[in-house]
Amino acid sequence: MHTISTPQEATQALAKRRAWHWLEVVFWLAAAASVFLLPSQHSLLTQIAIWSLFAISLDLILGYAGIVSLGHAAYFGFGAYVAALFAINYTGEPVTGLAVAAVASGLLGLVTSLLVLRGSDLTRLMVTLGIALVMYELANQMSWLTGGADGLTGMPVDPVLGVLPISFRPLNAYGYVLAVLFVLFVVARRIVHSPFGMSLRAIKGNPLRASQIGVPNNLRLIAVYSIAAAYAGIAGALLAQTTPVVSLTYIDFQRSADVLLMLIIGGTGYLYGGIIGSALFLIAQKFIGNVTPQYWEFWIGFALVVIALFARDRGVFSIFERLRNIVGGKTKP
Amino acid sequence: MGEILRIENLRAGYGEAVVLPDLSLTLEAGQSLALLGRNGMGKTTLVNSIIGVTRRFGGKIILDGKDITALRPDQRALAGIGWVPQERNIFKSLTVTENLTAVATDGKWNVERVFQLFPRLAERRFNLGNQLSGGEQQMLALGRALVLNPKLLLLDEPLEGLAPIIVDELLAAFRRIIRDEKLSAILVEQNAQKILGVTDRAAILERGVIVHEAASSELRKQPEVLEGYLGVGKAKRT
Amino acid sequence: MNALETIHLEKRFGGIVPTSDVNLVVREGARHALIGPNGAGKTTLINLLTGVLKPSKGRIKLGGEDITVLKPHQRVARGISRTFQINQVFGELSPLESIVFAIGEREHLGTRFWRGFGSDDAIVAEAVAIAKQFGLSDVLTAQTASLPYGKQRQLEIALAIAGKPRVLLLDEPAAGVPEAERHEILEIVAALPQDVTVLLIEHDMDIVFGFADRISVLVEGKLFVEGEPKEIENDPRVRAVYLGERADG
Amino acid sequence: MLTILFDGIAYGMLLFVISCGLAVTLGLMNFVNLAHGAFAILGGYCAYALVNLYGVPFFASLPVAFLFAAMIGLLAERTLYVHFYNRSHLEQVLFTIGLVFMVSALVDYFMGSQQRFINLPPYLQGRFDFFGIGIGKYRLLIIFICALILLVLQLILGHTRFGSRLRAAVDDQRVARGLGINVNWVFALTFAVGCGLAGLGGALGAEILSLEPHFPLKFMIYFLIVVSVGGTSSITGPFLASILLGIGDVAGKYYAPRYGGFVIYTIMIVVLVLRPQGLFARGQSK
Repeated sequence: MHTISTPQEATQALAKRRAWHWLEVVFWLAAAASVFLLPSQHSLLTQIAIWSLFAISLDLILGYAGIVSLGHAAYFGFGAYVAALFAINYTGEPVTGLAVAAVASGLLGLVTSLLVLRGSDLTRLMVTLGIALVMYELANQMSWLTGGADGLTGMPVDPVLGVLPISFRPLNAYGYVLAVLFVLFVVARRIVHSPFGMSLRAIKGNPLRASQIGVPNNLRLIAVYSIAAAYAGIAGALLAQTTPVVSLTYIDFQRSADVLLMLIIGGTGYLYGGIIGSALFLIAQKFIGNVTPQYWEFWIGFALVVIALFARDRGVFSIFERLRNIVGGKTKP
Repeated sequence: MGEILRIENLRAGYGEAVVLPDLSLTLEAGQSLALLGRNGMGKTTLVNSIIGVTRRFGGKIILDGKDITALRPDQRALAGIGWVPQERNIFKSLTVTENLTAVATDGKWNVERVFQLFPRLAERRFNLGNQLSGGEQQMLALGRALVLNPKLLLLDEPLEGLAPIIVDELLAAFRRIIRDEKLSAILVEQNAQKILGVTDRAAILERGVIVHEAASSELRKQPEVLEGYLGVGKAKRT
Repeated sequence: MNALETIHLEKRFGGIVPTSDVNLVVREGARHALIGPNGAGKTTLINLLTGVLKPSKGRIKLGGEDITVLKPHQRVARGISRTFQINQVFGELSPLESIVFAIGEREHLGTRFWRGFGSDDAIVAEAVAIAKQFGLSDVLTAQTASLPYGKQRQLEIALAIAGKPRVLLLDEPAAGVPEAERHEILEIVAALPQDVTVLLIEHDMDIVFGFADRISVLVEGKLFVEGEPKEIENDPRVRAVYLGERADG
Repeated sequence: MLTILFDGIAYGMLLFVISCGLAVTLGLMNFVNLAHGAFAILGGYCAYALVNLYGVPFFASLPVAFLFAAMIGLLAERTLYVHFYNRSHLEQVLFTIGLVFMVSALVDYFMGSQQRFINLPPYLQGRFDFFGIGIGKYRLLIIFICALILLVLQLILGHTRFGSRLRAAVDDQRVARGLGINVNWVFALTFAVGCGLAGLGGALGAEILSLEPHFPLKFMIYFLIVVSVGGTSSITGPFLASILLGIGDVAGKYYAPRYGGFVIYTIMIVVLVLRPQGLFARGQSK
């Protein structure tokens, strides 16, 4: 620790926190290389990229703003259905579909955030869970629109921007999903390193002090909740575009719980946690889940208990903790 | 008789804040101590540290020859401490009788004796804790500490915010318990004059440090000392 | 000109009235202390002034403007800052980040989501200056939670000052600070800019009489006496409140 | 119509017996225990195994189910839950969801994934007609047992020393400790009884609530609704909420099968947003 006496030093210290670390550059180069180097794993990698985006979306509200959600799949599923219906009724161009899904889910987030703001952590848990359940029931009951329990099929997927066909082309599809993930990651990274992002961390850390500094806490939380919902909607839309059917499993509790788990495994509050967590989760699921579904369920439950027990001591996950400090621009304790 | 309480180099506070930096204190069995000082000086923190609901950074607390430093609050209470907390904290969803029976242990103080001491409580025995007046709550808080049959009584601002007539009634009860029955006690007060007539000794606390200790009777004769530590203004410097 | 004024301010919780018909006037540029025994309602009053609590009755005026119905952050924007009895700092952030953040919010830049945090040179320069003033230069990049309580206390006050308040409410600034670090806090309080109106709650009479030019005594939720330090010091009623003598004796 | 009311009451009573333990953990100890349903199926499967596999009489299996779930509850509380009392709600959620997954997987592994029915003695089967109301004998038994439990709970809470110590601990934990009440032990015992009641409810409700490995997750939201709508300041709140939810759910499935769940969840959200303390909670906040 050294004394800072000039504004230049302070500016440098702050700029260093925002700067890209070489590990991050290596990470994204490796991700880009995986498009060409791992052709046999493209479907798994596509899944990882989509879940990563979904987990990043949850990280924005949980890791940065401190809003615990047990129903984040509501926005994921809503985005997926909107993208599918939009493609069926208007155009099958994927990027347009993503934009529409983002706007729709973002609006849903905006409206529902008014419910989520109220009350304690516990109320938030229940309300987010309730929102997802209501969305599930709606999708289930409005089968004339959503296909209900049978799912929604027949969604056309045209070439991306009219040039890059992704239907039945795993390599192209993965490239497309990865590109979307990268762009949205960069955007999220900018947001969390901005004054707005800092105000979220401040609200999470000490809402009382934040409000006495003049931060309109609720407005900021509404904003980030809507952004996160839009992100989740895009993730849902991506899954819809890369799988043949949009079904109720897009919204169910299992999905909300899984994404929370992925994020917790990878660590909250530095954006990469969602990516690392979903990669570990899906790879483990591929191997362990092959044995029997119960086997997988047991071990995932076990992992949760262990993480919860030791998360605070940061024993098992100290590697990610250190990573977070390096690339997340966090102040070292 | 020997020592009933011995505090050695206690360092305590809340969270990260240290309120008592290094406090030592002894109390002989059968004696009573008035703990004086303006508010914010650490009196309540000291009492709370004896019962064990603060954060302890260091030091030792010995009750009647037994080291209770490592004990939980409930174990300390059963080891012989009767606590009358600052805000009285009557259990609001329990009746007057239940407030007593919930914590009572065998001994010479039982529910009936408390009702004898405070007949007003007996009249209200079926009322819930939150239906009592401030004075009745204070009587109940004292009774609740007594039915634990403690060796040491801790009274934290027991006269705060009470009407004069109630104050007199309580003071009479303190006199009976502390003077006549020789129960060791620590009495925290801001209003020194009221309680110096009840206690044997007095200690003045300033910023977590005992700055003056004397016999109560002596201190009563020295209003300028009291004024210096407890009053407003800078009398002690002039 | 009055910096801060309460008019028949009252707060009730059920049957308890922690603030009862308080008419407090704090003049512009004053060093005003609020004293009183435990449970007199001092912190409740601060919470009413800052909007943490809503009054049951009465009005609050800041520089002549009625702010009774404004939300906490709106009051801050109009010039009220406060410190808390127990530190309320951002433990996960560094002092540098905290102060830069506080200044940025004062300038209403908190909604900028596309600029880098700390890329505004003027703000960083001001933050460094405040840090120097509050003796935080040597710990600026450390994690706040790891700092000693006294340093956090200094940051607590620095954060309130970073908002460039017209009225600063200090709730027991020296509470919980170890003796060794105490004098730094006192120096800081003494050196606060003269154009800032200060309302101080304090039990330590050394601080009160060394600092205040006007004192209000609060007893059982009511304004009991108000006056110059000398008047208060020699007022037998005030002495009675603290020492327990009868007011007439 | 009245038959639906009757079935709804039976259903609600069951929900109450299972959830009342959660009201204690959530309301009194401020612990988000999403795994509460896991103790219900432990009791349920315990009774199933005893009756169907070992031929134990149905009525004898009920107390065993209670004790089994209570013992496991006590064990879990002392070894695991105790580490989470002062943790954040998020950590409590992760931990208890993890428990749910583990219990579901274990039950699935040992008992199979299909729904299980406990063999009822013949005299408990069927319905009889009572002034035009079709009364299921088994449901009548459920109502009877649950009402008995409610009565016993009220008596214990209101008229025993343990009851007053528990209420004291809930009113003011810190002072209760300082006055010699071993709050940890009081809570542990209460937790165990809550788990035991969940187990008993699971055994009684095997028929009505469908006993299968994923029961805890499916019904989690129902238990949470009971507690959050009913509030946690008394046991009458959750009781009323259970009965309303039971009747609402049964009637909803009968009259508007398409929108039953939708309506219930929406009501829950509205209640939570308007009255975070619960619909039947006492007006004051802390």
